[in-house]
Order: sequence, then C-alpha cells, then structure tokens
Amino acid sequence: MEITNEHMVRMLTQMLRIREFDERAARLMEQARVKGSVHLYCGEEAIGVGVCESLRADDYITSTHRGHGHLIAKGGDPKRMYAELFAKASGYNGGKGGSMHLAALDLGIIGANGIVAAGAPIALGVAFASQYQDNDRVTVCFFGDGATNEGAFHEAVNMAAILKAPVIFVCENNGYGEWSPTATQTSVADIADRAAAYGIPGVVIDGMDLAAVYEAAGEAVARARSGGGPSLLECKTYRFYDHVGRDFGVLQRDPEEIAYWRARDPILLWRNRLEELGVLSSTDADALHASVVGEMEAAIAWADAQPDPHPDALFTDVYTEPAA
Amino acid sequence: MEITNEHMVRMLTQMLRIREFDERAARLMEQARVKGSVHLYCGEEAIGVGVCESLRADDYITSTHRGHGHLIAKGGDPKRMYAELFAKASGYNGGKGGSMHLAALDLGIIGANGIVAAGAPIALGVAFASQYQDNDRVTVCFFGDGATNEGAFHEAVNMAAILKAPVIFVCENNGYGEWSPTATQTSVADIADRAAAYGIPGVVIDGMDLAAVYEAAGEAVARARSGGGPSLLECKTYRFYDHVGRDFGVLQRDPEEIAYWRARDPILLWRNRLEELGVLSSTDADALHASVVGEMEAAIAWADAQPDPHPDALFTDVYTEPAA
Amino acid sequence: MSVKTMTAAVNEAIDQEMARDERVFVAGEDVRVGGPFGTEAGLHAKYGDKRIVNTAISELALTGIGVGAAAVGLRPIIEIMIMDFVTVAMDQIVNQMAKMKYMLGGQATLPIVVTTHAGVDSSSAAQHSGSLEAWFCHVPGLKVLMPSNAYDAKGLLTAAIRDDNPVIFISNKRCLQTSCEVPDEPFALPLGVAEVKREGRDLTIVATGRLVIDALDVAETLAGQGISVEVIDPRTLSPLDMDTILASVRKTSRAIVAHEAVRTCGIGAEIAARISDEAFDYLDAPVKRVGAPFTPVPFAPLLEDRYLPGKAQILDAVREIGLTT
Amino acid sequence: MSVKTMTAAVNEAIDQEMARDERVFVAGEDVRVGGPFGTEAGLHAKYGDKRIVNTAISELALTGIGVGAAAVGLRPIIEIMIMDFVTVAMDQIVNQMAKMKYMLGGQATLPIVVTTHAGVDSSSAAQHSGSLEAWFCHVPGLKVLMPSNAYDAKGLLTAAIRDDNPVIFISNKRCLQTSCEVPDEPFALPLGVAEVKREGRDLTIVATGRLVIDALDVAETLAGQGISVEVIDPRTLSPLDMDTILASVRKTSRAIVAHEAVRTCGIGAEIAARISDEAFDYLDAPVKRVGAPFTPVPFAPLLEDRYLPGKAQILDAVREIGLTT
Ligand SMILES: Cc1ncc(C[n+]2csc(CCOP(=O)(O)OP(=O)(O)O)c2C)c(N)n1
Ligand SMILES: Cc1ncc(C[n+]2csc(CCOP(=O)(O)OP(=O)(O)O)c2C)c(N)n1
Ligand SMILES: [Mg+2]
Ligand SMILES: [Mg+2]
Repeated sequence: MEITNEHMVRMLTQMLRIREFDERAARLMEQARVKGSVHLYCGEEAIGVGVCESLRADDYITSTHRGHGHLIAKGGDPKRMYAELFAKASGYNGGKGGSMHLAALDLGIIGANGIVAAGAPIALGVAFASQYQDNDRVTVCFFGDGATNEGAFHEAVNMAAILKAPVIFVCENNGYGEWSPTATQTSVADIADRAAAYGIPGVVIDGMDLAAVYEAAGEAVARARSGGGPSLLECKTYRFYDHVGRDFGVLQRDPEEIAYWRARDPILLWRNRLEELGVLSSTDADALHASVVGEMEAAIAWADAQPDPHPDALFTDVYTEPAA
Repeated sequence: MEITNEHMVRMLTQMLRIREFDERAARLMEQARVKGSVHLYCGEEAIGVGVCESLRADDYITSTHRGHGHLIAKGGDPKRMYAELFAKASGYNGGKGGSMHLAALDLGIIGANGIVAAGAPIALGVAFASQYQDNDRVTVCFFGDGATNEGAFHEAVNMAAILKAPVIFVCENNGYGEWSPTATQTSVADIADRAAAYGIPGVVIDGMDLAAVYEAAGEAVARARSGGGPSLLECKTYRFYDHVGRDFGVLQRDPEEIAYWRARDPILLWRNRLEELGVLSSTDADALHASVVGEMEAAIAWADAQPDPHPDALFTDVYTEPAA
Repeated sequence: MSVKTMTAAVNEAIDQEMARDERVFVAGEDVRVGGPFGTEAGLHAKYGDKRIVNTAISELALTGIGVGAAAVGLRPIIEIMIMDFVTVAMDQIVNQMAKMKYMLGGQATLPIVVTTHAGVDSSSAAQHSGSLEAWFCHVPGLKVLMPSNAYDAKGLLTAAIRDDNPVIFISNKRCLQTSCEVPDEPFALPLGVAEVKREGRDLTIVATGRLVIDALDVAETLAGQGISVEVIDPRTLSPLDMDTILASVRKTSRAIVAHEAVRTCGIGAEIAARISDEAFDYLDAPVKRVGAPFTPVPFAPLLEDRYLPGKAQILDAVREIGLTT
Repeated sequence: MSVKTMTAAVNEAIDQEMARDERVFVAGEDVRVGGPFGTEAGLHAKYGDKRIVNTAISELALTGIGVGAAAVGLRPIIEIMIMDFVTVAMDQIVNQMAKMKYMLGGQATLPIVVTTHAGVDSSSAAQHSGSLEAWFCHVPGLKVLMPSNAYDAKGLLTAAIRDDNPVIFISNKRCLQTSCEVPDEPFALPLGVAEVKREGRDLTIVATGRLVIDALDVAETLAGQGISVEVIDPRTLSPLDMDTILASVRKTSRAIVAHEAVRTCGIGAEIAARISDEAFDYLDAPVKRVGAPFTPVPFAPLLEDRYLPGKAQILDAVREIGLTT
C-alpha cells in the first residue's frame, strides 16, 4: 500500500499527540489536578492511529475506558479533552463525563465507556443504523483483550455477523486486563481465533507496527464498507504503564517483558522508519515532537482557564425536553 | 466401542420413556390438566440418553426449558415429574417449579432453567466445585443452538476452558430457537466451530444416532474426568413439534423438512438397528414399547392422585432458616 | 373508534408510528412472527426484515442495537419478550441508554422504547412472571409506563415512540386480552399524567396495570356499601404525576396503593412515602399498600392464586384503615 | 481489639472464615492482587489459586460459579468489583441465586455472599458510582447488608458467610477508609437487626452506609441546639428490622430516612412508607427522605459535591419538619 510522505508524517504526528497528551494527563492526575481514573494509551498509539487513518470523517468509532488515543486519532481536540479531564464546562461532555465517558458525536466518536465491552453492542447498533439509513459509513469498535470475555462482546459480534453489519471489531491485546495477565483470563492465545465462532475474518496484527495496522484496517474497512460484513482485528500491543495512571505498584511486571516492549515502542519504530526512508530527518522529527509538546502545553493552559460548569448543570441533560 | 445387548435395550427403553412421557405431557397440556409451558423433547431423545448413559450416578447435569428428556435420562422418576407438572406436593419441586424448573439435586440434576443459557454459568460452578472438592465428577451442560448466542454461554465456556473445569457443553441444535431458524440467529453453520474461540475440542455429531452421541459423549466425559478440561459437542437434531406443546400454528415449517427428520427419528433408527443386530425382535420391541406406555399411564395416574401443596407452601423455601 | 384488545392497540400504535416515521423500527426475538404475545402480528409482512428486525437470543446485543441506532438518529423499539429477561440487558438499559445523554453533557438524544411483558400469567412460574418496574423508576434518565387498558396503551405507546427519551413500556400480561374502545387514528396521550379512572370522596386507590381493574371492581363493590372510592391510574410510573394523586388524597383523606409487583420496595413504597409526606396533614388513616408477598412466584395454580394481589387484598386494606369492618 | 479500617475488617472477616471453613472461597476479578479496594489483600498468598479464584472479566459467569458451587456444597464469596457492574450479572443473582431454593421446592441451599462496592467516590462518574441496594431489597430470596463502620462490617460479613442464604454485602465506598475498634477474633453480628447508634428523644434518623456518619454529625450539631436525635442504622436492608425503627419513632414522633442512593424508589421509600403506616398515630411530622437527586452521577467534583446527599440535606429535612428554623 502506498502511503504518501505527508501522510506518514501526519500519522507520526498523531501518535506523538496521543503520547504527549497522555503523559501529561498522567501527571495531572498524579498532581490531583485531574480527578477520577485516567487510563493511559501509551504504547498502543499505532492502533488508534492506524485504524482511524483508514476511516472517513463521517465514520464512527466506539471507545473504551482507555480512550484518549481513540479520540485524538478520530479528530478529537486535545483542548476540549483536557477541559473535560479538568471538569470544565467547555470539556466535550461539559464536565459531566470525565475521562471514561469522553465523546464527540459530531466527530463520529460515540464515546468512551466505563463498562468493559459495553461499546460492542452500541457499535453494532450504530453500524446497523448505517445499513438502515443506507449510507456507506462504517463503525469501528475498539476494545481490550479482557473485554472479549464479556458476554456483550460475543452477542454483538454474532449479531453483527448475521446482519453483515459494517463494523470492525478492533481488539487491543495489551497483555493485561487490570492486573491480570491475558493468559489467565482468555482461553485462546490469539483472540483473532474467536472470529471463527462467528464465521468472520480474524487477523492477528503487530499492534506496534503502524503500517501493519493501517494496512489490515484498510482492508477490513473496505470490506465493511462494501457490504462484506464485520471483521475482527487483533492488535498485539503492550500497556506501557499501569492499569490506571503510571504506577499503582499493585502489579509487578517482569522488567524483561517491559524492556522487550519498550524497545518496540510504536512511535520509535515509526519514527525510525521515516528517518530510514528519508521522509523525515532526525532534526525534523525532534522539531515535530517539540511542536506537539507545545500544542499539548497550550491545550492544558487553555483548558485550565476554562470556566467551571454552572452548579445547576447537575440537573440538566437528564431528559430531552420537547422542543418548545 | 462395545455396548452390551442389555445396555442397548436399556438405551432404547430410556428413549421410549422420554418420548412417551412427553407425548402425554403434551396432551395433558392441551387438556389444560398441566398448566404453564411444556417444551417437548420429542425427536431429541438420542442426545439426552446418549450423553447421560456416559455418566455416573454421581455426575451432574444442568438442563433447559426443554428438560424432561434430560431428567429421565439422568434417572428422574416420571411419577414425580408428572406430579410436578400437575403442581402436586410430591412433585420434584413440591409444585413450586413446574416443567421449566424441574430438578432433582439428589440425582445430580441441578435443574431445568427458564432463562436461556443460564445453565452454563451454573454448570461451570458445579464443575468448579468438583475440582475444588477434588472428586472426579463431571458436569454436563445441555443447551440449545439459540442459547449459544447469549453472553452467558460465552463467558461460561471461556472460564471453564481457563479453569480446565470438568464440564461437557452439549448443544442440542434442533434448527430453531422458538420460531426462528438457527441460520437467522447463529452466525456459524456448525456451532461446534465455536469451540475454537476457547481452545477446546468441538465436535459435530449426528444427534439422531444414539451410538454416535454415546461414543462422542464417552470421549468427552473421559477427557473431562481425567483433567483434560471441557469439550463442546454439537448434536444436530430436530424439534419434532412446536416450540411449546405440539402445534401452536405460529410457524410454518417446510413439510419436506419435517418428513426428512421424521424419517430419522432417533428411536426408529435405534430400534431398527437393534432388530437388525438381532438384539431385539420386533415383537420384543413392541412389548417393550407397550410396557413403557403402561409405565407412563401408571405414572400419570399416580401423580394425579397426589395431594396438592399446602396453601402455606407459598411462604416456605424462600429462605433457609438456621437449624434449631 | 372500535373495540380492541390491548394487544391489538399496542400493535396498532407500533404500526401507525412505523408508517408515520421511517426512522422507527422494531428489534426483538421472534418479532418476525409477531412476538410471543402477538404485539407485532402482521408487521413483518408489511415492513419486512429491514424494519422488523428478528434478532438472535441476545438481549444485551439487541438492546445495544437500540442504543447505538438511536445515538445516530433512528427511533428504535426494542422488545424484551418477558420482563424477567431484562436481567441480561440491564447494562445497556441502565448504564448506557439511561445515562448516555447526561454523561455526554447533552450531546446524545436517545429516542428508544423498550417494550416488555410483565407479571403473572397462568403458571409461568418464577422466571417468567416478574414485575420489575420499580427498578427502572429508580434510574434517572428513563421514563416508565404501565398502561392498564387498550386505550391508554395505544396513546401512551404512541407518545413513547414520539418521545425523545428512553422509555420502558410495560404491558401487564393480564391486561393484554382486555379490551375497550380505542380510536383507530393515531393519538398520543401525555406522558407523566395520571388519570382518575373513577371519582370518589372517601378513599383514593392508586393502582397500576391489572390492579386498576381490580380497584375499579372494589370501588363498585364498596359503592354498594355507601363508600365512594376514587381510583387513580398513574399510567406513567416515572415521572410520577404526584399532583393528581395528592389532589385526590387531600380530598379523600385516605389512600391505598396497589400493584402486582412484590410489595417491598415496589413503586407503591415511593407513592405511599410521598403521599404520607406531602399530604401528611390531610390523612385520616395510614396509607396502605397492596402488592405481592415477599416470595418468588410459585408454579402451582393454587399457590399462584394465593400469591397474586387483587380484589381481596385491596378489600383487606380497606378494612385495615377502618372504612369497612 | 484494635483499630481497623473497614477495608481491613472486611479482609479479616474473609480471612478468618476461610481459615475456619474449607468450603469458603473467593471468586472475582483481580482478587489475586487484593481486589480494587484491597479487601482481599494478602489472601492469595495465603490461600492460593484454589481458594482465591481470579476470574476473567465475566461477571455473569463468575456469579454462576457461585450459584453452581453453592448448589453442591461450597460457600462462595463472589466479588463484583463495583456495584454498577451487577447490571451484567443480574440474571444469575436475581433469577438463579435468589429463586433457586424456592423454584426447586426447597431442594437447594445456597450459602453465597456477593460482595460489592457502592457509591460515589472521587469523581468516578456515572458508571462507577451507583448505589443499587433497593433493587435487591425488592427481590425475595436475597438478604442485603450495608454496614457503616468497620466493626459492623466484620461482624455482618462473618455472619453472611456463615448464613445459608444468598447475601448481598455492600460496602459504601466512602466508609472503606473509616476506622474504629474491631475485635481481632472472629465474631458474627445477627443479620436483620438494626442498631441504635445514638439515643435521642426528639427525632429518629434512619440512615445507611456513609449517611450514618453524617447523621451522627447532625445529631451532634443539633444536640448543641438542645435537640436530641436518635440515629438508627438498619445494617441489614433486607430483611428490615422495623421493630427497632418503629420503637424509636413511637418515642420520638419524628423521622428522617437518609441514604446515598437516588431518593426516588430507594430503600428510604420502603422505610418511610412503613413508618408512615405502622407508626401513623405517633407521628408529629411527615417522614422526610434524604437521598441523591434524580440525575446520573456527574463527573465534575463541583457537581458531584452538589449531588451527594449529606449533612446539609439532613439538616434541611430537620428544618422542613419544623424542628429547627
Ligand atoms: C463490566 C465491567 N467489569 C469490570 C470492570 C473493571 N475494569 C475496568 S477496565 C478493566 C480491564 C479491561 O481489560 P481490557 O479489556 O484488556 O482493556 P485494557 O484495560 O487492557 O485496555 C476492568 C476489569 C468494568 N469497568 N466493567
Ligand atoms: C434470556 C431469555 N431470552 C429469551 C427467552 C425465551 N425463550 C425461551 S426458549 C427460547 C428459544 C431457545 O432456543 P434454543 O436455545 O435453540 O433451545 P430450543 O428451544 O430450540 O431447545 C427462547 C427465545 C428466555 N427464556 N430467556
Ligand atoms: Mg488489556
Ligand atoms: Mg433450538
């Protein structure tokens, strides 16, 4: 697959934006400037970016508790995301959702979700609507390895397969569900094998390799868009940090395991590749990185200065009132 | 596998008992002598019998809404079953459960269930207990094709596989869930393929062929008993009657389809085989059949004469009171 | 106008709203053949697979179809065959559908109707006889309806389908076969408005579903004894129309609340607590509650009869508050 | 005796009962590392994989482990990490665990404890802050416990594990880090028995979980104004110890019921309805209820603060019944 130089750089930029967004989100949480639980996407950037770069602006995604990366990849604005983390009125959710419920319906981002696997039935519904409305939008459902053990996942994939709904199930297998290794939770080594239970394609992908993700996602998206029905993409990846925040100290992970995956940092790999291909010089890459850092610092400053929600916001948005 | 003549005849007897039990249950329901919903096992007898004949008396089963056959196959007494259908005090459940909740814990029959697929998590729990108690009992979980689309099924099989729990998942694929053909509900042609999602063996079996069921069940039971973990057996079968009772008239089924399966009546096939093998003469078989009919008529008469539950039974068995 | 069963009225409401609005569709188990109670009879022939979506036995996924489709502009009707089966769909109903608008700071509009069939019905036993409306009345973001007759059923369901919020529409099974005059044209009743089904002076009975019929019977019986009973059907259980209920109790000074669900923590507790609080100075007698006893639903018809609250239990309550002896 | 947090007290109860009875085991998500709140800390090291069963993220299956294992003689403790997650396990809890004994005509004995963590807790937002105890109090066959301090937590949980019925044991999250003197030895408190946490003459406050602490604070404040408040903690929400509550209200003639859950259809509705009925002749003022407003739980700390019922809301209720101005 041909990727233009410009596109390669944009994808690097997107990964950097996600990384720098979350590194800061982690620190803000540690400083108690951000409340609630922040689940970091660090290490998994190639998946969100590789998949969302295969989508159109009018396509949809559903996300998870670990959703910042999906939002940014689908066009979410870090300013409004930080504002939401800061519980400000101009956050995407007006301060009422926080990290676990970040959503931007106008960008096709149906939302993060605090309930493991709950996005799968919702993604099914969104994809069903695209068939119903006879548009050619597709829906991507992101979820973790652990989520594939919830009944919701199973029911949704089965129904999607039956309806040939235009949905791509993207499993981010990061080796853990909270503090439990995947192998102790999930009865198959390759979650892609679960596709066989639904008669749909299942593919194992190196989730640290942006090009691999992008290519596989492109195929699945094309299939879904042309009426070929759902696919299951399993992206093997790694959670660089702890389940929530950077280090809770609950789980001792093997330092060798960490080192192995850190060496396969998707951003590092992609940057090296672009440098090798001569797409970007090391100096350019550093400058790009610095500009992303600047963007995030500015976004935090902007968000921090936003107003709080009105206290009466507590009582609004419970119901939709009839138009007057 | 060697089956003694005596055993062959016993298995025929068991199938006949199930058939004659349910033919009568249907009529009693039509006559409104039995209240509630009665789901008939007619056509599926080879599965219950083939599987339960592979079990020991101290093994366990969980059953479904279509559970009469499982109960009889596992040693249930038709007298007490009819008494339950008649809502009598000496019914297995004291008249409080009815057809959909028939159980006999002392026979290892954990119970029918009114919630599709709910037996699967329970069977997992029972099998877990056998591991915990370090006995070598196995648990069979019976369920329909439709049940494999419920999240409960998925979660239970995954956990059973992880724990290597001694449970055998037996799918009775009778082509329909209520009035919906399996193909419109289930995204794979062979439900046995779903085993791949859990890394356990999955086998397709002719559910009309008692010997085939018996043999496959024997292997799965031996594997489970010796610590080899769960299996999924898919028995292809057919629901001779409607979803509830004999004919609701809701669903028009293709007469050719019915004729095809009627010709493959598991009792007919097995009886023919025994006659061919010279195990049983046609006269003997007729006599056997007649004696089974007599047994069922006597069971109904017995059950009918049983006392009603005391009206205060409404209030008992809600909680277990501490022993005095 | 013509006489219709509640089943037919429900069917007609769905049919007419589907005809009226392309975005309305039905998803559920066996809806293709009309659903287990016939509420979708004939609709598949008319609207086809696209709009009468016959799903797998997967209540969580099928409810998710509703949530996802509504989030992007459709108006789903999600049928959960029997109310006890909501237990496998609770996450999508409670954590997603009910909360999404709020969690998203108002971004989402979720015009979903979840229809289901509740209550005891000829020995269906403990897993097919539940009345769980109180659970949903405890969940902000949902509206909860329970009509007691065909007319209300059509008007309320029509309004529910047109409403922009998630609505749980509960048919009490023992009302489905009752019938009354129902307009043939589409019409919507306002949600959140109770109806005085019979006026009276001495006692207010607030009843839901089948118990409305029982309460009207009781009112008739008591009229013969010179006791004048006002019967109120909230119809919408969430939000409750307390104004109508309180106005009545302030007039009669006595109230009984009656429903089929288990009495403890039923919707009657909320209504009784509010009457007792907000009409405190008007009450001449304690507010009594009628509901099922604290047991699962038994199979035996003999026990089921004893289990089911009805006329006798309401009359007991009337006696307890001293209106009869 | 030593000072323990509620978390430590829960841990100790589980530990001691596991030591005492081989049949007791724990199954749940991440219980191997002690669970999300540390209630199982150290237990895996002591009891290993066999008895501390770290499950997949499969609440329905893991609850089924409890049902099945209990049916054949074990005594499971099933942990549902956060109360909102019960929504995916409701069938096993409500249709199986709660009803099995009854449906089977008494054949089954199901000594299961389902432990979970409920309520608001530093901006966990709408899907991790629920208090759903009222749902379970509406389900015959279950017992429901909610302790407000470490002492009660240990005594009640010990009793729950020894009880032969399914018990839902709810830790209110904002109580987990509170501490008090707790016996080091195993001890069981009776289930179904409320405790008078403070005696008083003028007003009864029935409170649950964290609101007990708030109610005691209020009682202290009001004592300074010469108002004597009795505070009752039911501890067991199902079955309710109405005798203790009614005895108190008959003495004080005034009652407020307070809990963190949404007020509408909360357990407070049941308690208020029963007080209003059964102590009708003794009441000098309407029974007031304090509970969360009818909204999902917001994320913003500012809104969460406003959402959470506490001392201020109880004091408002005291004012409403005219005890203060
Ligand atoms: C139904 C439900 N159960 C449990 C949880 C608690 N929980 C939050 S995230 C998580 C782990 C999810 O693992 P995985 O799906 O692999 O996603 P990851 O965090 O690894 O990205 C768990 C158990 C939850 N939020 N919802
Ligand atoms: C959770 C749940 N959903 C729906 C039903 C209604 N129902 C009862 S039996 C049945 C069909 C089950 O099909 P299958 O599993 O194939 O079993 P079969 O009846 O064919 O033996 C359905 C949908 C139910 N009892 N429980
Ligand atoms: Mg993971
Ligand atoms: Mg079937």
